Amino acid sequence: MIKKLGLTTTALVAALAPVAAFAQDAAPELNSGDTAWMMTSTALVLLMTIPGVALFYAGMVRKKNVLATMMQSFAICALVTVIWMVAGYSLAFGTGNAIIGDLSKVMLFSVGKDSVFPAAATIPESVFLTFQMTFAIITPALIAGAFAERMKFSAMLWFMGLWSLLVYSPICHWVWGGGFLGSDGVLDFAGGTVVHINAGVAGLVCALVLGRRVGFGSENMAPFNLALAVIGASMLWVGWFGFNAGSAVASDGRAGMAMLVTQVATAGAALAWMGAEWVVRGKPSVLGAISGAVAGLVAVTPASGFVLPFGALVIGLAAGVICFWSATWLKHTLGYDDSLDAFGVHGVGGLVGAILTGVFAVEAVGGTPGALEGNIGQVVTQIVGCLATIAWSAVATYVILRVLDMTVGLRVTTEQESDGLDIALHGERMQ
Amino acid sequence: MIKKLGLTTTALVAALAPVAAFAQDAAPELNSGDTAWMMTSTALVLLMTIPGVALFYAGMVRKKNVLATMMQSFAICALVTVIWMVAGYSLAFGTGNAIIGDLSKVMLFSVGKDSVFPAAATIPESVFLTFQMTFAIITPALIAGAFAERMKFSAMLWFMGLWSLLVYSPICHWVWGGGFLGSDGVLDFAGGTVVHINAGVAGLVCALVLGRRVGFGSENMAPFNLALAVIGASMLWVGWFGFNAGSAVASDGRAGMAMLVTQVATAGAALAWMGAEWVVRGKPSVLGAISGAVAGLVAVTPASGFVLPFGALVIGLAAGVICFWSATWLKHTLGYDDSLDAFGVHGVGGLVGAILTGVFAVEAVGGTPGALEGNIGQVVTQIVGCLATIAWSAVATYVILRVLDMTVGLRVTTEQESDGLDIALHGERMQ
Amino acid sequence: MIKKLGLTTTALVAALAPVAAFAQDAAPELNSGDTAWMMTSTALVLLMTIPGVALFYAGMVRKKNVLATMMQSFAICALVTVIWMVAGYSLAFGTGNAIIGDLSKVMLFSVGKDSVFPAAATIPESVFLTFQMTFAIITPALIAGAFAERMKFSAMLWFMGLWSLLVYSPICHWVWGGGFLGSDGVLDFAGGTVVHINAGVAGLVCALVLGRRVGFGSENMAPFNLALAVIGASMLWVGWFGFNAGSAVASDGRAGMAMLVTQVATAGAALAWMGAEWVVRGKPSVLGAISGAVAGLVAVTPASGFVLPFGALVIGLAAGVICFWSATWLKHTLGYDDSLDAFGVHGVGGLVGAILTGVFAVEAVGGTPGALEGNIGQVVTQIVGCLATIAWSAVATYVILRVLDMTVGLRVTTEQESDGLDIALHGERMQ
Amino acid sequence: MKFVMAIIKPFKLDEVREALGTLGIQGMTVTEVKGFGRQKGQTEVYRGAEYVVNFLPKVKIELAVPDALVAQVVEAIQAAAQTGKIGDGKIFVFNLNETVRIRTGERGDEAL
Amino acid sequence: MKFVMAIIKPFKLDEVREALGTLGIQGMTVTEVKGFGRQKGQTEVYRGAEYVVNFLPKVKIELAVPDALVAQVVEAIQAAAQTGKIGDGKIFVFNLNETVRIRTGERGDEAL
Amino acid sequence: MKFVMAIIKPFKLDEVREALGTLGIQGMTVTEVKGFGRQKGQTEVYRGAEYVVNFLPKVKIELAVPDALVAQVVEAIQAAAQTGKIGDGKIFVFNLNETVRIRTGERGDEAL
Ligand SMILES: Nc1ncnc2c1ncn2[C@@H]1O[C@H](COP(=O)(O)OP(=O)(O)O)[C@@H](O)[C@H]1O
Ligand SMILES: Nc1ncnc2c1ncn2[C@@H]1O[C@H](COP(=O)(O)OP(=O)(O)O)[C@@H](O)[C@H]1O
Ligand SMILES: Nc1ncnc2c1ncn2[C@@H]1O[C@H](COP(=O)(O)OP(=O)(O)O)[C@@H](O)[C@H]1O
Repeated sequence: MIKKLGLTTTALVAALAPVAAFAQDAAPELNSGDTAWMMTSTALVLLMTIPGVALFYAGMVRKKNVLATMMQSFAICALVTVIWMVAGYSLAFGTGNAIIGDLSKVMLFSVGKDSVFPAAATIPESVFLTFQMTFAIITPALIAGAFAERMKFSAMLWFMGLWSLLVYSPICHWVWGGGFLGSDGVLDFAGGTVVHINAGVAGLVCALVLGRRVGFGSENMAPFNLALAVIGASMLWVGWFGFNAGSAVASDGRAGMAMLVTQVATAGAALAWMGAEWVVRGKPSVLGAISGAVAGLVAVTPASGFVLPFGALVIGLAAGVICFWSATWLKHTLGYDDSLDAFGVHGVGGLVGAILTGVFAVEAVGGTPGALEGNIGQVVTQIVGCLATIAWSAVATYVILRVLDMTVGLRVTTEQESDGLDIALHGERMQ
Repeated sequence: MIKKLGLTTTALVAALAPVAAFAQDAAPELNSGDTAWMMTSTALVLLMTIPGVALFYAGMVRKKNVLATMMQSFAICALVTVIWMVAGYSLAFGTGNAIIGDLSKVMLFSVGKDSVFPAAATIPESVFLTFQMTFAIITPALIAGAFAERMKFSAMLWFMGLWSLLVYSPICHWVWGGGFLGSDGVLDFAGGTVVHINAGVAGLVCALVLGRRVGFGSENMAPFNLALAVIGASMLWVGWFGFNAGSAVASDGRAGMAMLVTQVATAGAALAWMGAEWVVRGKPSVLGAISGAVAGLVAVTPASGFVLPFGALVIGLAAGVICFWSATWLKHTLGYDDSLDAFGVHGVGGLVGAILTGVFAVEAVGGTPGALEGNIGQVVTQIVGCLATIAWSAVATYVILRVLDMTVGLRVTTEQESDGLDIALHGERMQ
Repeated sequence: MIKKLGLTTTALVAALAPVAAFAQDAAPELNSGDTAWMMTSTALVLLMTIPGVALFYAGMVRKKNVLATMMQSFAICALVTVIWMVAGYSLAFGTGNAIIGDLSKVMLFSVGKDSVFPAAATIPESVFLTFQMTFAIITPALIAGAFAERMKFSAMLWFMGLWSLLVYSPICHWVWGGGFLGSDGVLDFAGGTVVHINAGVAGLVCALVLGRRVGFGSENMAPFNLALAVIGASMLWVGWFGFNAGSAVASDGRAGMAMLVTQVATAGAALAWMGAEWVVRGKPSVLGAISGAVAGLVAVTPASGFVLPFGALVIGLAAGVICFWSATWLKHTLGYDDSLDAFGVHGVGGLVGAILTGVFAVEAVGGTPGALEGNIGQVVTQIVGCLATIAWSAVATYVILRVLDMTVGLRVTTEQESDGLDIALHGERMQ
Repeated sequence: MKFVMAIIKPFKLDEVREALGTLGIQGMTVTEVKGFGRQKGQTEVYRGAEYVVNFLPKVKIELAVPDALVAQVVEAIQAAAQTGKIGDGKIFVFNLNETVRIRTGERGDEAL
Repeated sequence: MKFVMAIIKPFKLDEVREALGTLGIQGMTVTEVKGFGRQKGQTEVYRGAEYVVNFLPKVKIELAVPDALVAQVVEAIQAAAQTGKIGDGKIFVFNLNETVRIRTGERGDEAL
Repeated sequence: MKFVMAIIKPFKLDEVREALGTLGIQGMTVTEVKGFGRQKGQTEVYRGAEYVVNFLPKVKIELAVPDALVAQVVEAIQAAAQTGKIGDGKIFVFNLNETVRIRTGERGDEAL
């Protein structure tokens, strides 16, 4: 995939090289196995948002907000699909320049049954762009955890639509679409920067701009139905095979290794969070185990096409402990109300993973050595990638929110918040 | 797949042509990529019924009927599997004549490890027939939404068994099995007529013959747990990739395009229903969003291998608005109690999709142009397909129901209905 | 897969033969279609445990234990992943001797992106070992049903870790890893002995050693939320396509036939249990239908690559009736408290399937004829396989439990048991 | 003032509320309860384990009424809640010392 | 007639019902309630957010009894519901002015 | 002894408990109930089917108090539960004949 472009500092050349090589032999041919795996991966990544994220988040809110929380994921799924079709894909993967794509693929008018995207030449472009669409969907859906239980639905739709075009598409272009981060050699196999740091930072800004929920710190805000969250986390885990192994854009050894390291890191992180909690709190919790698993999935995302199982295990263990610390100690100390820890898990886990990818990358797996193989500069490159993502995500998110606050208004009324968003915004209730 | 046969008016010839062409080179060979995708698609379509439809429907009934509603989908899944094995597959896909297949494949005695179905020559027949089996399963499961909360379980089993043999298998044969509708050039890629119009019309007949639920219009019949319905709708969405892209019976560009247009139409319809509701009722509901998504999935089903994204978007938007109207205004005006809108969503959505397929079909995608490409006659052909399906489905369903009413009896007693079907029919309760 | 080794009495020779044949032509090549299907199968089998088994079991316990029950599956998934990486895979599939593998693959240090496991030469070793890992995960997760609602979490982790290394890996090696049962010609396509009899017997020993739940037989222990169990059973059914058809380790006709017979046997067993219950109790229950489906899935597991649909139907019907009897009559008569029928369904269903595989095996499908094709000795071979599995599983499980009872202690206190494990062990509640 | 408590069958709640409405009564408090009595519950069976659920879902209505209305209220409830089948429930009447409307602080009959 | 209300630990319900059965009492109404008292609740922690749940699940039993039986009923409940540990609950006794059996219209002791 | 029953808005429960705590009262029993009254419920719409839910979630507090404390208790509840908006609820006061602490058998004021 485009990620392969990210491996050299002369990305565009590199990107065209294999295609050219192919072209010498013959026209690049579709591979039915690659196509089968990519269609499967697309279904798996869609499953991550609906019902994955929808359940994971809905299981952590109070009863009166369960439906509204699921609604956010579902509506984002529909909205971003159309936005991606209209312009998002073109802005992210149209040739363009180092910063942004172009409008050559607007409305997908240029995509036919036999179209092929050059850097993913063994599968139809329709599959490539739908696979990428599912990434564009899940990223904003993750943000929604930060402002759960208090944002207006109309404002949320506006925010997500603008954010998708102004934040997701550009950053996606930077890393995977031929932009400057990919050219600079930033390693991000499946979205540590593009998806998780991006969503986590945007979430933190949302939590700060919207402010805390009424009653935060005093009222009992215990999750209503953690069983839903466990189902959601399980769907995330399973679906993440499509997310990471699918990012190989092929059904091959690299995809297989990406799947294996995903499994290992996730397990390691689940055990680590559980263990940390057991030591600190005296009891290992279910919420802790699933949070740890998600932290591990997040952290291994950038690393998945670059590391071996042992590196993945270390990444997982680190992510489990560090995200436990950020979601419990850090948040409560700083006092922001990132309701469902979009930043604490995705932002922090993404950072851990992005940086450790620079440490544990193995040349034999992804073509680029990491610090342990002597390429210490890769860690610096990774940090640059993180900083660029953080900067743009934070600034643009802040501006969008402020503009919306002055126009449609971001927050529900106190009365709506106390009645619950289910009845207040959608006229429905869990009986 | 057999749908490819539907493209010409000389279907049988066309059907054999590619096989013959192949045969000239060599025996047609299994393709491991196609086979992988078709096994995946089979799993995805099974997921649509259990737990997809089971949850979608169970989430909309009252607490006392949740388990009984799930039981209907589950039992239908088991029952139709056996019926399809015994005779259903043979009646649908045995050579036979223009109306019905034959008994050559009864009990699947003729199917071995290396059997191949001629029109699906790159995959094992075992996979082809299991894939088709999942369609045969979901169609009756959809009907059950129309008579939820009031039908006897024994009567339901009888009805579904007979319906599968007398209605599903013949109509499946007409369109995909070498029958007259396929020969006439009716376009139905994945089951607009065979599955959705068929199920929707049968549902309407059931709703009319069984009559309304006790308390319909006066008692509060609010859904007990819409979260279940959201999970179900999500499973339907994800699983539908197997339904539509799987109907290409290959892992290729047409499958990829079918997946893409499925996603686009579904998103469009979810937004359209949500928007219509927002305008008319003042609040966009979760039930509306998921109902819209399902309406879009239904409508794009016949179109999926024939249209491009833009056409799909229009089909989705139309289906969202029209099904909103049929499930809210139409039903309440006419006063029938189609409990969970099997007709309002599947019947009406199927009609919208079948007809618009004739409008938006693109020759470069599926080999047949639609009205927009000048082939206005295709719309007429599509309407003929719809009418034939409606006619047989309505008449045969009515006869089966009447016979069962006189023999086993269709409806539970008023007391059982008021106690709830969970305890009354199955001796179990959600605690 | 390795199961293919089980087909002849000269297994090792046979195992190497195809590889050798390949080697004559060229190095064995990865097949992208096979790889795609095996990655998909891996995701499907993972789905069987999380959320499959987690939900199936959680749906059958009382409200106060729902989360703790899900936690068992989830924590086992994480724990066994790491154990499999550290040593489990090596002990099971390292060359070793007839009893146990070796330590050549410890920590997976020897597995690279391009590694291939000789007997699964068309897919990357990373995929093969992750697929096998999901089997190593689900087996202990199944045991947990036997001691639900009363085991300490710490003891459970110790037990599962030790059991995985001391029981699962060896038995897996015996049958699939080049060990003596495979060499002896025991047919076990996807784990009738390795997974189900093994887990069932271990479960029975757990139930006996831990003793009954407080209030067993007097208190109302009705399942809190059977809807969860239906979702779980559905996930199991769908995921089992990966379990059985994935065990072909190829995307071919044998995989397709394995999928078809899985579907047929499952449906047959669901109908059979439901029917038996209808006759004996007067009402067909939802719990009965899903239990029957699982019994059918279990029973067809060893048979799936060896039989045709008709044999599968008979196996399913037999499993449905016999497991109904074991889970209702047998358990209550003998008085042990196998809370969720790990033995009654997996142990008994596994035995039924293992033995009937010897009856219904068809040479044209899996290379080995069964008793119906005149090879009556196969039934004896199958029984030997069952007895060996039962013996080691029972003895080793008993020893592990006794040691743990004397060290960490197996059971929660009576007060914790009455408060419920959710709050007592994990500090959380379903609100 | 009197305090009337009635245990009725759940599906009779709407009828009872309407009957009380015609007497001009608009306030009441409702609780979901389980009733044990002569009426027998249903049997649930889960994999052979039988549980006779001998409680039945009932609804408890509580309302404070002025003395003058008590007789009518009791009669209205009895008429509306009656099916004639076992398990119809009971009506209990208590003395009420004092009532306060929280919003206004009104007391006694004005508070109802 | 008297009206006895008892707040007990949920797992004692069956024993109490049996004890009352031996006195010939077969009707009662049960409600799930939350009790606040000396007994302390458990702490739940969700990602570092601690909630001390200071209410505990209890069960409320309500039954109307003839005056002659009150003392025995109270004693029976107390004996059956007692564990001796904190949180066992309370029994309250009220005067009951009137009872009506909805099904038959019977009043007073006959209605019980 | 008196028995005080109050129907309040659910989110006021914590404040009421604290107010009672300052009077030295630590025991009470709480039930989730549905209130019908002047306050209007919200409308739910499911695919065009409208249900006006005319009951509202309320919380019922019940506590037995010594005669001497009744006035203060009622006042404390009223003050803490008041929002001034419709639907704040009611307080009812009953005579209580007897109280028994199950754990110890204590009776009367000592049992509270
Ligand atoms: N002595 C009692 N005290 C309180 N509630 C009672 C009493 N007897 C019956 N009930 C309530 O009334 C309901 C109906 O009583 P039951 O004996 O079943 O029928 P019926 O009132 O028609 O004789 C019971 O379910 C229970 O809730
Ligand atoms: N004054 C009271 N009024 C009403 N209910 C009370 C009162 N005091 C206690 N309770 C109820 O009794 C239960 C047990 O009381 P608690 O003080 O915990 O233990 P004990 O009764 O053993 O002293 C409480 O949970 C509460 O439901
Ligand atoms: N007569 C009554 N008897 C018992 N409960 C009542 C009565 N009137 C009102 N309530 C309870 O008090 C709650 C609030 O009453 P409502 O009339 O809505 O507002 P307010 O008390 O502010 O006038 C109701 O929801 C109901 O639970």
